[in-house]
Amino acid sequence: MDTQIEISSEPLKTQACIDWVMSPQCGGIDIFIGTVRNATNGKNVVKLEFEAYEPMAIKEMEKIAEQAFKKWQVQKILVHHRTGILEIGDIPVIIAVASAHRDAAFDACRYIINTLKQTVPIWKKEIFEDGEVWVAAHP
Amino acid sequence: MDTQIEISSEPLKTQACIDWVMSPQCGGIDIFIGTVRNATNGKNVVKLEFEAYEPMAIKEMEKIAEQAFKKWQVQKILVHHRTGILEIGDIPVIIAVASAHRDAAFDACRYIINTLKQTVPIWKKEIFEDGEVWVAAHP
Amino acid sequence: MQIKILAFGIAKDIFGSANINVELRNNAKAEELKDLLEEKYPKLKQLASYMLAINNEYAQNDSPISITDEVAVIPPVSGG
Amino acid sequence: MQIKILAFGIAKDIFGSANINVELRNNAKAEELKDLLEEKYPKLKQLASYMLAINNEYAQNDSPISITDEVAVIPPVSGG
Repeated sequence: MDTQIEISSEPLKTQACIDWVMSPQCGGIDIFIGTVRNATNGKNVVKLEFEAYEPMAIKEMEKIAEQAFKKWQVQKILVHHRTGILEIGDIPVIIAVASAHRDAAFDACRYIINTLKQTVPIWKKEIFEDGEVWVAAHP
Repeated sequence: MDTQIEISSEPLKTQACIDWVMSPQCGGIDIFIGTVRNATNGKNVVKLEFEAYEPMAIKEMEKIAEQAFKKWQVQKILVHHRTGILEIGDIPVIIAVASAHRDAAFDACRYIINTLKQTVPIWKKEIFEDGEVWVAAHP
Repeated sequence: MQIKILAFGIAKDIFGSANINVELRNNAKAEELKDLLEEKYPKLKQLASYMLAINNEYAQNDSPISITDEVAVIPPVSGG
Repeated sequence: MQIKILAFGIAKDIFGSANINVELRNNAKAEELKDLLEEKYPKLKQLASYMLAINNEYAQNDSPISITDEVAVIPPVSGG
């Protein structure tokens, strides 16, 4: 199980993530890159703020990677998440999965981002011109 | 429909592909990167050679992108395929799809690589220490 | 026993602080802490949901809390 | 009419060249060209499958071929 899991307030480095995940045993890499959109539900977003409960978030991300290794024949998993203030176009999350055959990489990558959004203690605040809101906090 | 479709004998540039596909309207990017594995069916691969019927290959890739735009709410599609001699770890193909919501990007990216492998006139020759073979040519 | 509770996201706004101290009986269960917090901070009940974490693991209602535990309030997550 | 046929992948190896010329009756259909090629190059019949392309589009058996068309033999593809 070869994983690289990080939370950082520095800009995420796409190329370095891809370089880490590539290996001569792997024929396919699937990468998900989240980016900050300029709008949500038709409302203009000025910026986002991400806050993490870091030690627990790392632990939960490790659990997700472990589950993915059990479910699929994948060789390398990278999860990088950013914290702090992000502008439009910035990258809050990069997930990269390498496997010998591409189906496993696609399935695992999608599983990891879906599960991360459900279980990992990280919170996103959307900042609009006229206010701000913690996403998903209220029904 | 915003597409960038290229066939080239030069090394593919991952970061440039990602930069092209990113946009402020998009919240998710899915990227598939094919890489040359060191083995196939347990046999050591020394290198690969890719040959394309270029004008038809471009046309078929454009058709696949059009189908993806019809099937899913995606905003940008990039398909780059390399030709010529590739060494272990080199990248024969990059597919990148950007969309407002990630499910569409995942679905479209996977559809594009699966369909490309079925319909686009590009051929791969595996070169072993003791011979070579055009992949999939014989039953 | 006095327990320090970490707060994140909207819970931090509700508490007005990144952490608060609460007085809890020895070996109390997570559920008792939730009741106590909701009484003191009724806005917690307006959240879509929230969990407690004990030592970086999601807690069940009957998870016991001891004085050395790191306890946190986890409002609905929204990472990625 | 004389038609130039482009060949790729293993078809190039079978023909021993990246293109060959064949003599075909005017307005022949793709199927006739396939029969003719298979007679001249029996190894084509050992392929998992193969298609003809006319002007960069996959041809059907009844697609007509005219002298100005670009015709190619497309063995099983294996890109990606």
